[in-house]
This record gives sequence, structure tokens and C-alpha cells, in this order.
Amino acid sequence: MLLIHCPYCEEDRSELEFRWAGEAHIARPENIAAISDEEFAEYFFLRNNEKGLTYERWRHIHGCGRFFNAARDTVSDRFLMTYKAGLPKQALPETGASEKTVETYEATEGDAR
Amino acid sequence: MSGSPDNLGAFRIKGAGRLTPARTARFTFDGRSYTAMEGDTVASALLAHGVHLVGRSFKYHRPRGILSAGAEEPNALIDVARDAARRQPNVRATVQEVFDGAKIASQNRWPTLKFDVSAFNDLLSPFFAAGFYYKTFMWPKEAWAKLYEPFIRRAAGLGVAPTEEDPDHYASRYAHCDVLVAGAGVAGLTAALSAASTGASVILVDEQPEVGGALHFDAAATIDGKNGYDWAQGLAAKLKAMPNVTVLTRTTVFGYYNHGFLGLVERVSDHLARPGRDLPRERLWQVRAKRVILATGSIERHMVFANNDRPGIMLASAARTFLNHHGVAVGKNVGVYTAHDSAYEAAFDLKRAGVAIAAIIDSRSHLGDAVLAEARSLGIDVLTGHSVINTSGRLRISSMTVARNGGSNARKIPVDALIVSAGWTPSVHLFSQSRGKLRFDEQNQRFLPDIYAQDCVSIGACNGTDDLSDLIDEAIAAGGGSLALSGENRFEWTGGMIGAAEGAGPETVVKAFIDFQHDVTAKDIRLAVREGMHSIEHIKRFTTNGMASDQGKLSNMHGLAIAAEMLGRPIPKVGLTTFRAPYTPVTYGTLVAHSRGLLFDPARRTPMHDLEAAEGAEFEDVGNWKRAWYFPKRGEDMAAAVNRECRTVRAVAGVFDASTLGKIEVVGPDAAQFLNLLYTNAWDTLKPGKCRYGIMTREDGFIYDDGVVGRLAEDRFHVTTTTGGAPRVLHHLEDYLQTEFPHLKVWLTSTTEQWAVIAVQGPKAREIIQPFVEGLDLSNEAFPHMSVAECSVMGVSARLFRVSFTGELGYEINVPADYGPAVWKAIWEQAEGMGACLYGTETMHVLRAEKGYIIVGQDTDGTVTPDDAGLDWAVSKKKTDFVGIRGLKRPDLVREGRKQLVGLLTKDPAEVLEEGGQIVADPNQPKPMTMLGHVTSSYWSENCGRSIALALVAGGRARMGETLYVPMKDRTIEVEVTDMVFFDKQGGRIHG
Amino acid sequence: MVDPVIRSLPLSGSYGGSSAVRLEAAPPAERLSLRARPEDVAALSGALGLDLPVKPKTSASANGRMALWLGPDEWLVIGEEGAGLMQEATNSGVTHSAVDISHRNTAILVSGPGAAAAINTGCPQDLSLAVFPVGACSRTVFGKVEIVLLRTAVDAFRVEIWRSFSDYAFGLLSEGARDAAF
Amino acid sequence: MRKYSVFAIAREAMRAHKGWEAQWASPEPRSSYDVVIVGAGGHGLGAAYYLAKEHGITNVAVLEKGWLGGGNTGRNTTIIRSNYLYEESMDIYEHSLKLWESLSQELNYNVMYSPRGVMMLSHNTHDMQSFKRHINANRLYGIDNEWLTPEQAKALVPVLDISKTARYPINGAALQRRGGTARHDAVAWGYARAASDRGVHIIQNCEVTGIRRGANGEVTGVETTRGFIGTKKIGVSAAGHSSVVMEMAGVRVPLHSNPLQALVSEPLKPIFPCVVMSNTVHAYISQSDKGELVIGAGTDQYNSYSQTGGLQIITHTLDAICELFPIFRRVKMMRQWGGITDNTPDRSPIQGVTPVPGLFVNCGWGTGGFKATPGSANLFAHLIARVEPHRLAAGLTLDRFRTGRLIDEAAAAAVAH
Repeated sequence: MLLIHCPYCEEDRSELEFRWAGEAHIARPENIAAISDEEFAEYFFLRNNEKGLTYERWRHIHGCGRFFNAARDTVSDRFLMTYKAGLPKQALPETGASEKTVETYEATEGDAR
Repeated sequence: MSGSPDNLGAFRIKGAGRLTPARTARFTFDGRSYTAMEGDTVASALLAHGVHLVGRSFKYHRPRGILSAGAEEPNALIDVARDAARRQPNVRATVQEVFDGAKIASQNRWPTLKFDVSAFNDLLSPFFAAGFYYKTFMWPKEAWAKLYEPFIRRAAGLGVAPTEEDPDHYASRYAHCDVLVAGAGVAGLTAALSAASTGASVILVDEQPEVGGALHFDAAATIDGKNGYDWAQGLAAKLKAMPNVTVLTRTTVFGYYNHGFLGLVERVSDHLARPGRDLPRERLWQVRAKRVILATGSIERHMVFANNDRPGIMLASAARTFLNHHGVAVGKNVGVYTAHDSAYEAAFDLKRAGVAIAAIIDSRSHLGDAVLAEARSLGIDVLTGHSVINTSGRLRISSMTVARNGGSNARKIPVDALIVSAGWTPSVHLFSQSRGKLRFDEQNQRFLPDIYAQDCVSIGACNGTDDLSDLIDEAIAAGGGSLALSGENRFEWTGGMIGAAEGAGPETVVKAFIDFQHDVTAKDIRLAVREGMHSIEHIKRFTTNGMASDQGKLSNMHGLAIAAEMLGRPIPKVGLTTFRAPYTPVTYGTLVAHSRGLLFDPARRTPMHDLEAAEGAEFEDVGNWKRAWYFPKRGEDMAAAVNRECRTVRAVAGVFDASTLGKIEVVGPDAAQFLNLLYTNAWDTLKPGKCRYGIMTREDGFIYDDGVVGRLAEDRFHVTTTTGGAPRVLHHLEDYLQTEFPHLKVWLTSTTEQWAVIAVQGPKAREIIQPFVEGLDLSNEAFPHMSVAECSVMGVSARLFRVSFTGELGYEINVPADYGPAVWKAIWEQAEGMGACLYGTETMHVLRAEKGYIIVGQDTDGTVTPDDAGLDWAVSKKKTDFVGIRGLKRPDLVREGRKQLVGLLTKDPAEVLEEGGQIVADPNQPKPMTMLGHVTSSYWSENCGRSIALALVAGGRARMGETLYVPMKDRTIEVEVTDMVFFDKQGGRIHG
Repeated sequence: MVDPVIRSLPLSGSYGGSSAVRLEAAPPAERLSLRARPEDVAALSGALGLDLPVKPKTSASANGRMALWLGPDEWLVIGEEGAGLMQEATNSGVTHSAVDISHRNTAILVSGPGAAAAINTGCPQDLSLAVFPVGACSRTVFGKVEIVLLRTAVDAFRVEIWRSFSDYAFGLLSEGARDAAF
Repeated sequence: MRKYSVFAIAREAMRAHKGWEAQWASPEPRSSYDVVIVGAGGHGLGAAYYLAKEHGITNVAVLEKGWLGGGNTGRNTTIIRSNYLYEESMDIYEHSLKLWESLSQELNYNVMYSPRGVMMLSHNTHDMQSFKRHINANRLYGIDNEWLTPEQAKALVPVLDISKTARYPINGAALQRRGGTARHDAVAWGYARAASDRGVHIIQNCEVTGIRRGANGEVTGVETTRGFIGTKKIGVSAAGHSSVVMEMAGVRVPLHSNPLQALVSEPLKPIFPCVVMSNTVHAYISQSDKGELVIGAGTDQYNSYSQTGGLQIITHTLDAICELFPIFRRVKMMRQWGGITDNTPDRSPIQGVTPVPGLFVNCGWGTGGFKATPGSANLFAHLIARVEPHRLAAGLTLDRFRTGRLIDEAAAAAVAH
């Protein structure tokens, strides 16, 4: 169960209060009615699904109700930062991105150090 | 047997142990009665009576005894019962405390423990090598499922599942702390005190009934000048008295999850003879710790040699626990087989307690001088450079065969117990669960914590710190405080080995067990490697080593070492299998805790629920809601009730509880603009006081939800959603509002539960509600169909909608929910007097189907566009943007031949189609048939005097009048495609 | 012709608890879901006669009413029955959303030395006084439902809950209260 | 390949099982192959096997970054069924089920396919409508699936609580008798052994780190942790890691990788005869031949490659299991684990060509890929060999996300397991 820092409540709260809301910083095209089928598929369906650093949205649905953004490592599930909705993609604090993530179980299984 | 202290067992040693003879408990084992002392485990109590044989193994059904004195026990699994319903299979006898009246039974044997028919499996074991089942049982083809598998299933399994519902209850608690300390041995206790002294909030957890950890057996340690065990109890008392410390004993940290989250299970009452009624059986603790200190100790390993599994063979530290803590000798003439100094201390303690030590067989040639000297001074024979190469004794060990390493000089030595030690394995389970990485300590042949993934530190034996004073210093530092504390051991231990011992080497065929419960032997590991299983995970899965209920606490390291030897690769290159939660098995009931019965899932009831129940309503589940389904009168079945309700609504009127409909108040100067973007319809044209049916799509253009939206004022809308859709629609709206259209000044508030909604539908609807409505002209002219107004009903401020989901003159009265029952009562009294009825969701479904009104989620399924549903009129052609505008234009959504919603009439009017029936053009085509669509709604329509149905049919609207077929299992039903309106096609009734 | 209508509270008559916790249904109240942008908070505070809190997890109380911070633009305002909160908000003259939710919610009062433990049976928040002091409030989860939690005293909480979930919440609180006695 | 049989076992028993050979070879990689398959799970190994057997393409490598069968193949709850709703789904899952029925004989490896029946519980009107829609569609398509009354369901599963007082009473069930389970490891090992026997190279501990492309954008090989391997055809069958591998060729796919958890109980004597699933209360359960109750839990809500998930997912599932089967409350969870599932927007798989010549994809099997193993592998081999999809997989292409022709099994309210 994750522990998530809500940038509006300014506190760490249990994942139970939150709902994940997909990849962040995907803007709805202003001219959506005019885009091509390919562009629509790209906007609506295609996602980065990064292994490693990902930018994503959460909603503090059972808390302040706000959507916000988070940078998380999808391998370690560690949050590097969270920030309010509407803010541009944030640069990460120095220690965050460069920190070596602990690999998945499958990597440790075959070859312990 | 009586409960007098004299009958506490022949192996109970006077003056030894820490239990009080004054407090006894009686229990039965396989029907025979025994007396135990309070504080005994089932294991210690049975051993006190000389009982070693307690179970049978999984595969070969070999007789098995008690191997350990703790949670790592693989063999001694028993069935413990208070009564018929409170029966627990697969309990470790080494953990279960005896309580008065306990009924204990052995498992996995038939007919008796001493004579088990399935033991002939042992004789067939040459055929049952690891993985043998992958290679056979394939012929004839059907025989696997019919013959072989049932046979294997019967033979497998351990305990018998409970057969009655569990009457016990379980508790659950969330907790937070600055520091959680797992393990209350010397290291954990010290760290807890150190942390607590800084003012931190501390939770200290230990799986045993008392703190102390290894001090249970290690009677030689001195701490702070006191006997170690006594020091531990004193410190525990001190910690318990501190306001910032919680001490949880009989509590296991079973899982270390993400972000400092830990699962604990506290065994609250399983040890009590007569637990209070309010006392839970177990309590689940879900702890969020800022920091975790792992002081989980280490676990002694057994020696891997031929027939090392006989009852009477056990870990040296276990024998020492039974002696020093329970006052029980594990035999009268005990052999010792070891590769580590720790077994010597067990031998010394036993010898001093008057137990004969047949010999200490040490596979090492060199060992600590101190222990050797002590052995000599106690007159114990020590054979260094020797090994035990076999044992005998059918139901209990009777002798060990000892030989000099290399095989010479073999001889039998009679023993009635054999205690073993191959050294100690640090308990890194929780560390691994926290996703930390291990390193291999080559010198001591063990894995130790290396890289931490969470804010956590390992101390003491689980960190490879063996020396007591080093350990204390490490613990103090981990806690962050400063304490003055010292301790010392009598001996410094050395030695240890992993893998097969002498005589169980690669070329032998002996059964040298690694994993006792799963009957995995050294040669099974070798076979796996020979068959190409080179990954440790493959080896584990092929042999099932470490997959039994003890999760390989004793076996993993041995298995790994043997695999590494076979593969010719260093141990760290072979790797470890993953330690998975839970550390020890956890009762489902504990994880479920209160989520059972009424608290399993909230049952939502409307304000009028009880009144409806009093009128005889049957209810149906719609999401979490309980909705009145129909109102049978005496003697009516469902069909009769629904037919009557349907008739009555159209003839007179009916009253319906529509409170569960989702409601969202949309308020703000930009409210209309927002709704324009979220619905396919246009809303700026809707005047206050009017309502409109709206359709919501997602960007993909498929129908997402629908409902009537009323405009109460320029800046205030009352939006309704489907019952099931309410939460997700609000979430969807909030998403767009907050992240796509944050510039709009509008807010959304759920009002589903603010309003009780009483629908009155039918020709007499106006007459029924008229007397209760104040401040509003209800005439057709002043308040026509699709109007909304705020008014007063029975003196209560209400919202009145003139809407209809039946095609009749209809109103929906919204009153604040707490007033719902009173208003309902009054309206129903009035309606009943006029010959109206109460009706439920079933009648509502029939009446709306008669009018061709769709139900989202029944007539649509997430792949239906507004046009498919015949609702293209509700999609604004003028708007330049709304959610779904682009998705709707995708190639597949505009192609010819899409499934469209149409009506179906069976050729035989009495035939009611099955909802979900599939439709074909040619019923005689071969399978797989081409299906045109399916029946979405189908009812007997009392008002039409025939059956009616709605269906999604490919190119449906172009097929009007066409005959199609609905093939059923036993017959084919002929249907005609029609429009969707079956009743009052002109639609005059709705306007009253 | 029509009897005066009586408010039927969903938990009316419910009480319970244990030696450590007392559970009772709160008396009927008027409730407002109030939404506004930061620039309009002052005007609304003036109109309502109490300072709407702007710090997360805090509440304010004055003139017989309370305002609970639920989100950066959202407050739950609770007053006595007949307080007329809607009208007062309207009188502020600034842009806002006020929605009457008096009947949507009901409340359970939880008090006694085991109150926090009882709530922690289903609530994952840290309810220690240091982290959740008197006056602190938060929307959160309780078992399988959502609640708004307000600490009214060291040993007392108000649990606001949607009416159809109140049976469940009361039931789970009863279980928590029973266990909090140990 | 030495044939497995009871006689072989008897022979080996006489000589301490010393004569068994390695089930598959562990060769050094060649510098190039005709086909490289990324991912040695059941789907990838199976595809290699069928390439060799049915298409005569034996110069094939299956690259695996860990150990073969160690991903979702070895982590799932082994449910097999084919009673899906849409024709595209029925086509592939039924094709698969037919292959399951003789897979042990085909591979000379007992995969323990056990058609003990898969029962889906219906709790309300909506379930009933949905299940009957499935049952009718399945029947007309030639797939077995039948409706049971609550009493009939209980006759099959005596421990089922069918009382009317249950929170969600059971109003019936759909049963596919040919559905059931199989032994997951054996599927991977069986395919590995049979493929290896036909000359396929299975290369473990070999992670693909890049996809090299030629002048026209076509694939020319893969970069791996064991060096470059040339090939003109790459089949990606990497489950939860599909996005990562596809990204190496610059192809984005509509996938979310989510943790999916499962758990087993301590072993018990037989008490649970078939597979039971409930969509409404979110649970599925069966009992393994070893006696463990095998329980599938839900997916965590967020994208993750961590193979771990939250405890709340487990407890939520057990709530439901104990509500359906109250006698299981005293049973204990012995082990829990997680896998990484690759989920598409319509919860149906993607199998087809990609915009990159020579790159083929098989992914998006989400929470239900095990049952599809033989069928998916068989059709994927066809796709790679012929460079066009087999008729039975023609609807599973990536293009459906452009046209909107989704195969929305989730929307049709079926259970996606």
C-alpha cells in the first residue's frame, strides 16, 4: 500500500484515499474535432507505460478531491515528487532521478550479489 | 490421566524450565489425554510425555516428529480444535500453546498415525522422483482428469479444511509509529529501548508469548549482570510502562510492503482455555512505520544426511529450548550431530540436567577449543571428523550409524533422540520482502542484508552480528539513543555448513532430506540440475523445495548449496529464490477481519426502505443499493405482481422509489458551458425551469451514462445519472473540470443522498400529488412535460420534476432525504385510496421497454454509440466541441451495418425471449454461426398483451419487418424486427 | 390536511460502544457544501460569521457553526437546524457554490479513551494527537466507505457520513469500539 | 529427445534416475537467426515450437532476460476457459482450448490440463443477462457453456453458500465444463523441451536492450546483454515488458503494465472440485493438485513493473472468498506474489504486424494470458512465418485502436480472467 504525498493536503496519506488517474501531461487537443484518426488514437490510447521514471496523475478522491501529478519510479514504486495539477512537468530533485532503483524480484532471483 | 504435577510427563525434569507446575492444562492428542503445564507448546507437552511421532510427510507419508521449537517447523503440523466449528488444520505444534480442553489430532494419515496405509508411497519412492508426474499419466488422454489426478489429489494435501462456518471474530487496527522493531530478542529489546529513550513512538513486535528470542534456549548469556532471560522480561515490563511504546507479543510481522507498510498478526486468544466473548481470535495490525528495525534473529539448520527425518531427530537449539524453557528432556540417551559449536551447548545443558549424551559427532576436524574442553570436562565423547551416515527406528530413532569422514569405521550407536546443527541462517525474510538486496558472506556461508530499499536497518543475528556485546552496540546505535549496556556469552560459536553432509553426496541414493514437509531430498535437487534446471527458481519449482508451508526456512540454503555444487558455480551466482510474504501463514479470517456479513460490503438503503419492506417489497441488488424489485400481494408470484403493477400504473398510477438515481448539483456561472462540453446535447438553450434528457459519452464516443438534467437557475443544474454510474460520472466530470477546463467557474456536488425521490406515474399522478404541492400550478400549461420547479411539498422545500420513464403523466418529487418517509407515507396513502399501486424496478423496466426507453448498461454495453441506440437526435450538430465529438467520427463508429437498437416481436406473442439470446438470419447454418446481435431487454407486457423485446441487431433499422431467429438450446424462436415503441406509439399519454 | 413532517434520521436511536468508547447518533444539523475560489473566501467568511479555514486539515468554529476544510476550494459547513446557511452564503454576493447537503450526511459521535483506536479499526490515518490534534478534520476512508472525520476533543470525534453508508459505519465503529476496550 | 513414459520412469528408477537428459539445451547464441522471439514464457516458447513444427522454421532463438517461464507463465492462477463473448475472442480462446485438450500428448509432457469446469457465479439480474448472452453466443459458436441454477451450482461445489441471506445471493451460474486448469510450469517446460528438440535455441539470462533497424526501417537484429544477434524477424512476446521492448523500435502500444497478485493457502485435502469465479464480488479460486487453494486477487490501480502490490488487494479478495465460502475463514494464506500484466484499453490482446517491417507483436493478454498460451503461440507462429495474421487472429491487430473496432470484453461485463 503506497504512501502518497498530497500537494494540496500537504501530508502523506495512505493509497486507500487515492485513485490513480493515468499518465500525466497529456493535453486534450484544442482542435480535437479536427484531428486525424491516428492523432486521436495517439491521444486517447497510446501511453508511454515507462519502466522507470513515469509522470502520472492521481486524485485524492477520498481526501481533498484534487487531481495532482506525481513522478514515480515504476520499478521501485518510489515517489520522487508530487505537484499540483496544471503545473508543467517538474524537473526532479537531484537525488531523485539519479538514484539507482532497486530492481525487480526477477533480477535478484537469478543472481544475488 | 489426572492433572496432578506427577503426571506432567516422564521427560519433565524437576527444577528445569520456567513454567509453573501449579498451572496445568489437559488436552488430547489423537484421542489420548495428556496433561501439560501452562506455557507449554503442544510440542513441548507431547515431548514431556515421550511422544515424538506427531505427523506424516506430504509425499511419502513418512513418520515425522518435532524438528524445531518455533515458527520454522516443517514437520509437526497438527489439527487443533476447541469444538467442531473452531477447528484449525495445519497448526505448528511448536507454536500452538496448550490450553485446557484442546483437542489435537495428527494429519495426513489413514487410518492411524502409527499405521498409515499411504506409507507404501515410501517404498515406491524410486518411481516418485522429483517431477515424475510431468513424464507420465498421459495415456490414455482422458485418464489424467478422470483417474490419475483425483488419485493424486486425495493423496496430497495436509490438513482437512474446516467444515463449519467460523464462529470466532477477528479485529483489525491501523497504527503508525516512528520505529517498528521486529523481534524482541536482545537486539530488538535493546533497539526499542534506545529508540524509545529519544521520545520516538515505538512498536516492538515478537512472535513468541514472551520476549527474549534466543534467550529462550540460551541460558548462558548474561546481560547487564543478570541472567539474559530475566533481563529481557524486566526490560519488557519497563518498555510496556512507557507511553510511547507498544509491545506486541504473540505477534508476527508477516509482511513488509511498500513505503514502510507492514502487516502484523496478533494471536489474541488461541492460547486461552476460555476466551472472553468479546475477545477476538486474532488481530490484524496494519502499521505505517517511518523506520523499521529488523531484529529477526536467525534460524538453526539441520544436517542433511541419510534418513535424517525420523521422529526424535531435532535441532539442537530446539532441544535446548525444550529443556531450558519448558523443562523437558527430548530423550534419555541423546546423540548429537553437528557442524557448529551451538550444538555443544545444547549437549552441555542436557548433560547437566541428567540426560545421557551418547556422543557428539562433529563433521568438522577443527573446532573451538573452549567447547571441546567443556565437553571433556563433562565427560562427553566427541568424535570429530565423523559423520552420522544413517539412522534407524521405524516410528522413532533408535540408533545412529556413525563413521569417520570418508566412510570407514562405521558403527551403530543406540540413541533415543538425535540433536543436530549445521549452523545458523540469518532471518532475512522481511528484509527481502522490503526489496533489499542481499550479499553472500563467503566466510560464514550465509546471505546478509546489503542494499536497503526502504528506511530500515537490520541488527543482530539477522545482520550476521553474533557477538553479544557487538550486537548490543549495534542495537543501541540503530535505535538512535545512547544506553550503557553490556552482555556476554559463555562461548563464541564457530562453524557451520550448508548442503549435503558426508554420506549424502552426489553418488548416493540415500534419502537425505532437505525440505521435510515436501519430502525433498538432496538427490532430488541433483536430478533437477541434471534435467537442465539451472535457475534456482526452476530447481525450486521442479522439486518443490521450499514451497511447503514453512516456506523453506530450513531448506533453502541446503538446496542452494547442493545446486551450486552440481552446477559448479559459486553460490551467489546461483542466487536465492524470492522470500515472499507472509513470513508464516496468516488466517484468512484475520485478513478479512470485520469485512464479513453486514460489513462485507455496505448495503445502501433508501430513506423509504423500511416502509417498502413493510409493504412486502422484494429487493434486488443494484450495485451497493438494495432496490425494491416488486411488491407481491398475498398469493402473488413475481410475474403476477409485476403484471398487476404494470396494469395499474397505466390504468391509474403507481408510486416508485427513485432515490437511488445519481444526482449531481452543478453550480456556477459557467455551469451550462461545462455541461455543453460533457454531454452530447446542448445546454445553453435549456431555460431555467426546464429539463432535458442528456447523453454522456467518453472521448471514444460510446454511451457512458444518461439521465435527465434540470436547470433550476441560470447557474444551477440538477443532473441525474444512472444508479450504478453516479460515482464514476462524478469522477469523470471532476477530471475534466479540474484538468481540462479549470478556467470554468463551476463546482460539482454529489446530492444523490440529499434527496429522497418519489416518482408518481400514471394518469392520476397529478391528482395524487396535487394536495401536497404548494406554490406551484401543476396544470399542463403551467407545468408541462419536462419541467422542473422548486416548491413546497407538505411544507418541505422540494424539487418537483415533471418527467416520465413510463410514458405516462409523471412526476418525481425530490424532498430532503430525512423527510422522505413522511412524504412517501402521505403520498402512498393518497395514491392507494385512488387505486394506485406501489411498483418496483421490474415494473419500471417493463414500462420503459414498452415505450422503447433504453437502460444504459442493459441495452448498451460500452460499445454502443448514441446513433446505435437511436439517440442521434441527442447529439448536438452545432457544437464545435464536446467530449466524444471526435471519437464518434472514427471509421468503425460510422460504418454501415453497425449493431442498432431495435424492437423485436416474437411470432408467437406468448413467447418471451431470453435476455442475452443471440439473433441470426439463418438458423440452419452450421456452427460457428454468424450472429447479428442479441436481445438486450425482454418482457411479458401485460399492457400490450404480448411479449416485447429490445435488441441490438446489425443494420437493425434497415431490417424493419424482417424475420430473424433466436436459436435456443432446444428450439428456435422466430422474431420480427420492429421499431422500439410498443405502447402508445403516438406518445400522447405523457402529456397528460 | 398534512401532518407536520418529522425528520427521520437514518441512525435515529442508535447508540452503542464499549467500556472504552461511546457511540451515538448526532442530533440533526444543517450542512452546506461550500465551494469558492481563494479571492472570495473573505466575503463568504464574513457572510457566514466565521473564518473559513484555509490551512489543510483544519476547522473553525464560531457562532454555533463549524467550517471544515475539505479541499483547497471546499468546506463542509455545519450549523444547527434552521441556521439558514444557504441564504447567508448567497448574501455574500461573491461567486461560489453552496449546496444543501443537510440530509445527505448524518453524523456519529465517537467518544471515550478508545475513540481513536475504534476509528483506526477502519481508518488508515494517524490519529495521534500530534498528527491529528483537536480541531483537525479530514475526508478519509473508514473500511469500505468514505467519511469526514473531525476531532472535537482529545477523546472525541465526529464522523460525518453519507446516510446510506451510516449503518455500515456504525456497525464497523461498534466492532472497533469492542476491540478498543482490550 | 528421449520419450517420457511410465516405462522410462521405471527404467530410470532402477538406476537412480541418472539417465535423464537435460530437458532443453542451453546453447551459446549464434550470430543470427531467421526469427528471434523476445520472451521465453509459454507464448514465446510455444510460438518457437510451432514455427519449427508447423512452418519448418527451426533457426529460431527465444531470448529471455531471466529464467524461462519465470514471468506471468509461472505466476498465474492457471485458469483455462474459452467462453468469451465476441467472435474474435471466441476464435482464439477456443482454438487454444482445443490445443490444450491434447497438449500433453503433443509435447510428450504432462501439462496436467484438468477440465474440471470453470463456474462463474451470477449474483444479480445484470450478471444473469450478461452470462446468458455469453452462453447463447457460445452455443451458436460451438463452445460449451451452460446455465446452472443455484442448487445445481451447489451440487457441483458443495461448499458454496447459496443462502438468500448472503450479502450478494447467488441466482445462478455459468459453467464451462471443458474449462479448468493446467500446471503452469509444465507448459513452459514442455514447450521448451519440445522446441529445443526441434533445434530452437532458448537463451536465458539474455536481455534485449535494443532493436537495430535497416535503411528502410526494417529490423535487422537485436542488441542484447550477450551481444548483437542478427535477424529479419522479431516476435515480441514479453507480457508486462512489451511496452519496453516495443519502445526500442519506436513503436508505442496502448498498454498499461499493472501488478496482479495471487495467493495460495496451506495444502488441504480435496474440498474444492472446480474453478469458481465471481465478477460481482471480485474473486476466483480453485484447488491445486497439491491441495492449496489458489486464489487470484485483483490488479493494483497504478502502472508498475515491481511485481509487488498492496496488501489491500489481497484482503479485498479474501473478503469476497470468505463471503462466498464462509468455512474458509480459518484457512491460512501461505504465500502471496505478484506478476506484471499488460492491459489494453479493451482488455483484449494485440497480435499482429507493426509499423516496423519484420517486427511482430503479441501482447496485451492482461490477466488472462495463460489460457491462451497454445492458441496464441500457434497463431503467433503463423503470423511470423506468413507475415499475415491467421484468420482466427485477424481481429486482434493494433489498427483497431485507430478505427475504433474494439473487442471490448470488459465492457461486455465478462470477467477478464
